Amino acid sequence: MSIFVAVQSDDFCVASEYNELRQHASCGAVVTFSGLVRELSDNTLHSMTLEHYPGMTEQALIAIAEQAQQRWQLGAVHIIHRVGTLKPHQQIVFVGIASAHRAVAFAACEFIMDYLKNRAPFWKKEHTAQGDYWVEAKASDKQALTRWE
Amino acid sequence: MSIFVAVQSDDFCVASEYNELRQHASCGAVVTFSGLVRELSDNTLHSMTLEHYPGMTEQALIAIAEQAQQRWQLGAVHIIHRVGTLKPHQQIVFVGIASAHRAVAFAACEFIMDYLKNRAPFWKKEHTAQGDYWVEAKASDKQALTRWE
Amino acid sequence: MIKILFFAALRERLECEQYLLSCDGKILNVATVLEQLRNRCNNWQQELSRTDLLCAVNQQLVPLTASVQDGDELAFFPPVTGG
Amino acid sequence: MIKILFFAALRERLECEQYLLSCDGKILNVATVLEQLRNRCNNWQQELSRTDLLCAVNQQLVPLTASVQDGDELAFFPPVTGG
Repeated sequence: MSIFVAVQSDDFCVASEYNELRQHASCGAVVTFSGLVRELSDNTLHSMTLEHYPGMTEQALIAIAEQAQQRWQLGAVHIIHRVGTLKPHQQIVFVGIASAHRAVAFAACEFIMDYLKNRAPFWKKEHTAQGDYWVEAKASDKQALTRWE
Repeated sequence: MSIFVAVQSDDFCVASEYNELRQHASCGAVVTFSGLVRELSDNTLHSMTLEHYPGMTEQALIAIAEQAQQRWQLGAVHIIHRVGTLKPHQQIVFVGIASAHRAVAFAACEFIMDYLKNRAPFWKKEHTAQGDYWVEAKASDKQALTRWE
Repeated sequence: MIKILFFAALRERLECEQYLLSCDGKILNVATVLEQLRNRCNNWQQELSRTDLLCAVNQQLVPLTASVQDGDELAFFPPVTGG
Repeated sequence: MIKILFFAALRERLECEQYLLSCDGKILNVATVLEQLRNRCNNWQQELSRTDLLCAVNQQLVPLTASVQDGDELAFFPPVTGG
């Protein structure tokens, strides 16, 4: 089982991550999640800035990957989260899982995203035509954790 | 909402599929699943041959994608399934979903794989050092459907 | 004529890929067709009595209670194992 | 000394990124530290009374019942919104 975690301002390449994940011995399934900056419904998002808690973010992501590893038999877990200023359609976050069977890969990938959304110290500020706003945490993200408890 | 389905002997490129999926307007989430040929536990798998029912396979995959589209608000669904002879570690199947939110993308991707495993007319024959064997359907794949009913 | 197709392990065990059945313009039940095929020989009897047999009419999965008629494509196959 | 960090909207509203608190070698409760910080001014009182405030000691999420001591890094921040 291997864990790879990165917090970076640079963009990431899903193709390279996928190519590494699929190398894992006895890997029959690879599931990837990519989160992108969405336009606002009124189309006025210029960009967003991702602030984080340096040091704690990496530890939090590793802890989440380890929790997933304790629950399921996984071949590899990759988590990449960007920080800094991003424009609409740019990539924010990547989670990739390699495992023998698909059910486990889906579960682990979704588990990691649900925990990342609630436990990893990142904050988004939207820069819009109307001004700058900190994104509010969503009740649905908190709710998503309950199924894993 | 766009649906792309292919049944082909050629390999597919996850990077190209991902790059198309992420273009979809209002797409905040892309989930991909890739299924690979696994080694057998005794390491004697030379290759496997995927037989299918030409014509019906494409229709079955489109029908499954449309079912997913009826259940959830999706931006794009890509399904690619290979046929012919494949070696260990080669890619067999790809399912990619673009949607506004992650929960929907995960659900639709897993739903499509569960239905594909039970409804799409593909059959695997393993070529091993001990001889050729048709793969038996797994009870766990049939069981996986029940949660969607 | 009804065109009957067999796939995968079933095709190999029956040693038959395609079988043409005359139905004299009648609408038949898939179960009735299956019974006729079973009567061809002991091997067919055995292979076509498997309870996990799947059936498609005109490339759509259907239960054995479905009907078929002239010009239809009927297919029998084992549980699918793709993905 | 305890190093106290504030992040995101909280940092902006408090107009403070880092705050050093002397604890005279004592082991303190996070809730006690928070109470001390609240007493600095009305604005801090309000911002640090939010029920959704999260807290980390040495970069691990902890409840307000956790303890802190000399050399610890204590952080307060709003609910996270990454991913």
